[in-house]
Amino acid sequence: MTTLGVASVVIYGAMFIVPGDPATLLVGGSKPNPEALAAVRRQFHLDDPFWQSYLRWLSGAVRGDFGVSLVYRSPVSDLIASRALTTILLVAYAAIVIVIAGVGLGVLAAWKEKRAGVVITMATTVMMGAPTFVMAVIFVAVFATGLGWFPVFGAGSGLTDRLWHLTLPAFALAFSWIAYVAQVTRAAVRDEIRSEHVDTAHARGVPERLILRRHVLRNASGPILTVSGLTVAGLFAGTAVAEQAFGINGIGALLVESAAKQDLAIVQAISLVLVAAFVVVNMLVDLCNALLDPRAAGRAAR
Amino acid sequence: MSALLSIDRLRVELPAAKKGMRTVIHDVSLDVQAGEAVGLVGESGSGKSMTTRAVMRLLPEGARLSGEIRFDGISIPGMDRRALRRWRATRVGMIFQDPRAHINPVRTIGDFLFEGVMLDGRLSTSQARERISHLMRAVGIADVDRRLNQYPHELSGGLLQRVMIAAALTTEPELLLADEPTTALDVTTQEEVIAIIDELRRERGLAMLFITHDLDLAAAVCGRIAVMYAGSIVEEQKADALGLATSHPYTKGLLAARPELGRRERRLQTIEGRPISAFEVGDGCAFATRCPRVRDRCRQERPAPTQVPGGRVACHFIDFIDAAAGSPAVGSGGGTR
Amino acid sequence: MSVLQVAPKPDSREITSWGARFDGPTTVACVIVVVFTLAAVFAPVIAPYDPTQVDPSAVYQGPSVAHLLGTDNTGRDILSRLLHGARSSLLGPAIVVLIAAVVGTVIAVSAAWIGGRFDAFVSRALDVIFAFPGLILAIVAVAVIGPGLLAPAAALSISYIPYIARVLRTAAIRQRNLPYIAALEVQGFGAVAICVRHLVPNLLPLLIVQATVSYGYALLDLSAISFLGLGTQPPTPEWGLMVANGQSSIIAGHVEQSLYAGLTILVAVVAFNVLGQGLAKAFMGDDR
Amino acid sequence: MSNPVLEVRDLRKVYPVAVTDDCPDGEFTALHGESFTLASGGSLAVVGESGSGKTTCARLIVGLERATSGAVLIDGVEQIRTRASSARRRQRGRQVQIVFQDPYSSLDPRQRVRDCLNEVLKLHFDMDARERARRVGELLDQVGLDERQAGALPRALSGGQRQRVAIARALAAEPKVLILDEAVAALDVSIQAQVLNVLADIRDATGVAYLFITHDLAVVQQICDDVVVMRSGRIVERGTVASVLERPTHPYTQRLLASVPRPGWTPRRRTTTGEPPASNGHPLPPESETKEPLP
Repeated sequence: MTTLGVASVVIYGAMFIVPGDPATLLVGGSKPNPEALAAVRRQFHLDDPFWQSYLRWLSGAVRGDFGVSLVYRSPVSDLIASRALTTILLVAYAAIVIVIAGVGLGVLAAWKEKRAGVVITMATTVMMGAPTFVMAVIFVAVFATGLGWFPVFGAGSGLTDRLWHLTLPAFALAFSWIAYVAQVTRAAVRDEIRSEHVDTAHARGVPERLILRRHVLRNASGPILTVSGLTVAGLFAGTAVAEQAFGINGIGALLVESAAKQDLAIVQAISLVLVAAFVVVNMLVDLCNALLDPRAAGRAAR
Repeated sequence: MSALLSIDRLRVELPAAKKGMRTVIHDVSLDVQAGEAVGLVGESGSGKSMTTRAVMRLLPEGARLSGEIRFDGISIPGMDRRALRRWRATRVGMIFQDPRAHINPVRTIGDFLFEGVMLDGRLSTSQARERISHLMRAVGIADVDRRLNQYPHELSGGLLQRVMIAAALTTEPELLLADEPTTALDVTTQEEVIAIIDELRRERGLAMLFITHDLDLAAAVCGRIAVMYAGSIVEEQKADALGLATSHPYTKGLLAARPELGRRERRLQTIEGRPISAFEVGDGCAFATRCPRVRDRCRQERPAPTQVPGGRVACHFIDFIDAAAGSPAVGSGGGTR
Repeated sequence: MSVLQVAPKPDSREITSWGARFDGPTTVACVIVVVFTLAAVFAPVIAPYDPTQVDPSAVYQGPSVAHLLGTDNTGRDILSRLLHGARSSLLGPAIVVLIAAVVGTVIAVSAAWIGGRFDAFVSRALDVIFAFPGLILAIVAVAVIGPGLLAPAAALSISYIPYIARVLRTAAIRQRNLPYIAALEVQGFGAVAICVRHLVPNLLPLLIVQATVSYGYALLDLSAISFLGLGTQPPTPEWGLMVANGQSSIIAGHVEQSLYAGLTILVAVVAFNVLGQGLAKAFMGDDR
Repeated sequence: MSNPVLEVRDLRKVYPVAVTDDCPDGEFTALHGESFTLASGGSLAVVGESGSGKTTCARLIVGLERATSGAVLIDGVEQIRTRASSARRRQRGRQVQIVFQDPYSSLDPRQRVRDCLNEVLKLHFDMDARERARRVGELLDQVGLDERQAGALPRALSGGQRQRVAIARALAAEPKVLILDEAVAALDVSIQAQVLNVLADIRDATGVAYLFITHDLAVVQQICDDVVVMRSGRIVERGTVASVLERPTHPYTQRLLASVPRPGWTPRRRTTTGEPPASNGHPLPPESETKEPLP
């Protein structure tokens, strides 16, 4: 919660730290005339002390009111709300792909260290270097324009059509994260496999299957859950690139557009929402970790 | 009569960090009879723990093993997975040095104990509960029900080691392997834990292979002691015959180097140099680099174990030692420097 | 909040000593990094064409002797653009990592040394920065300061601090509690002397590993920003920008520009990753 | 009987801990205001098990931690408890030094043995390079190391050799008191004997006084003159080594003595209810990441 509070101050304060008039920024790059500036000042209460205007902005934000965009001439919350579904769908799609593929590959690589492990390690090392926008180019070239299996651009309408449209973006977005989750999972599982309490289990004649389930996966689930959560949170940032690359009209694309047009009201609102998403996901992960590990129960309290 | 556990010319090599293999055990032969307690004593790196790991088939991946280990006549290295698991689950119990690392931290004490009992497959849940409570009380844990619901981090090291002992005994094994079970504990706790192990072992007529670096501790609970140095057993003796005239120079050196209550010397007698690792041993006697009475032959030829009254000693000059020694315990080596 | 690094972290306990010996992949990665660096430095000398020179008569040419990698939609030589692009593409992450490494180390070591409330405050502050994905912070910075290399690089420098500082802090606390540090304190050495002469040098291998891996990710993030049109501005050649530029040509069947630029980024990032992991392994293996 | 070189007066150390059922006031007292003295050139053992407060005591004396109350006097001069200036810290370093238990982490892994000793000599003495080189040779000789080891990195040395380096480093400051905090506990028996002999020789040669923190009564008997026995932060018995080890009066000392393995020893269970003795039930102080602030 503290994190979110500080983050909101930083996001709001960002426009005050650069030299010059914040009002100029809010007008959004267009040539400011004095009257417009004064109007903006009044609208955003910029003549009030910083804390006062910040609190006003924050209390609005909590109610879902982020003010009005000067570039789009419509309420920021409406702009966001109309695009949120697409983005959430994309993130959820990618997240499911990442967790299933990443954790699966990671466990496989650790458990069958000799054969699958080597291949998976090599593959994930390369995958980790493949950014979303590069994968987007390759996917479009191969699956869309090349094979024609998937649409090139757009988000589609209706659930199945949307999912079909979002498949390439989701996989492009998921690609390097799969590798990341797989590598962390592999390391966590391998650490447990080599741990002394697993030796004890072997020495007591516990069957391999049970060792894997009760002692290895159970104990490795903490770090795996943590990276998975972090990854999902990170996806909210990554959508900016994926949406831009595939011409999808989501929150991420809106963020990029507004940044290019220096429409601060929108940038502030979206960053706050994304950071909030990150914090919430991480809090959930910490909560789960506390349930999973009796030793963490005390630590998670803070 | 065949021994319960019979280790015959065991040799173990491990893959080295860089390339090739490193010998960690050269030649270990040791029998443990049913109901007998044998101590395996050595300094760090002597290969004593690796010997127990070889017996339990817990060697690291890539390890190469030769020689034979038999339990009740059955070859352990030759067991298939099923048989190995069955054997581990029912006929042998192991106590490790560091209970905190060796018990799964995210599972309760109850989970840990029940896991072992239920593997046996012969007991109903209520019988299992009965046996566990009984064992918990036997190792001196009073508040059984509360303890079963606790996690390892809520228990002290001494208590956790008692849990480990109880766990090792739940399936009523015939052999107990104890790998430095008290090294991580305070002296007073050590005495308790050792007493518990000794008492329960005698009550049940269990055989035990007891690994430690402390000769006196081994002698207190074992009938026979094998002393290891650099991957080989240099001496095997009845516990009460250790350090007597026919003892190996290394054993004598160890006994003399250890300060002892009730005996203050101006200077302790020392063994020169440092303990070497098994892979550093050349063709000769492993102890040749430190032995006070080393001869040319020692550096060239590895001594075979020789029968002496009470046991076997691997030294070329065992007769000479016998003749030279008048008093027990202290070899004259340290004094003539 | 959970402590985590961008890459599967090398075990920081192990990395305490020098003396690297590389395995095969690491050597290859090392060579690639050197080649790319040389390409960036000597781009004006080795590039066959001016990277910004438009040639309407030579649009979308395939690979030929004249244009080894072909030309783009305005007839610019792709190879020359890649070589020149190496300059801004590689310089940006270097600035980011340098700043993050220096600031991160100072923060980590002083937090570890001073401990107590200061350490708690630092950890909390790092958590807050960590909650801003680098990309978002960079976009906010662009919105405030304006597009170009400066704003995203500055933002990423800040957002990469936790990645370095968290790992280093954990390692520094471990070192701090080792008796050799206590022995120096008992001798009467001052805190700064101990940190500079003993603590930091022992953290250096870990710092190098962490910085190398971070470099790869900073490169990735910065090129993503350029791809979005918020970073380096045309006509300056930059890899991410080239991918974006070539995007519209893909539908027309001309994948070259995007593909080559994309692959170059991929190779560079993978090379830094492998190098970082190889370094970690080399440092670890030597520890004994 | 000479004047005490070290006097510990009513030394008390309280750690804040999490409030739990066992510890309702959120405090853990590691040391309950204890006093003892160490005669000049003497050798005093502080004996106890884990949680007895013996290591806390050592850390307070060398200034690694600050006492809650009480005083440490060296040569009759009280050591200040507040943050010390660099000159004061060096001065204390000249008076009392310490050798820790773990030989593997007691030396900077990147520093050669010679450089390690040189660094200390530079800090404390105004010597030219040649004098320092001579002194380094002298110190190494004293602990039984040679030229070859002087140029080695710690990782090339065995545990016993590293511990000798740590002793040499402590002696380089020419302290009046050397605290040996379980300094031989991690060594193999054959190496332990060598180091104990080296320590005995050094005391004969230099007249440095030892404060020997240990759990090992046999070692105490070998190397110390006097002994205090600690349990749960309190001294339960004190006296000369001969009297305490031969005629212990406190039940805890008796118990401690009885539990040392020796020829003819039989372990016995002392607690029938099975719960461990009370001393083990105490929560340990938290692993402290908190150290003195930067000046």
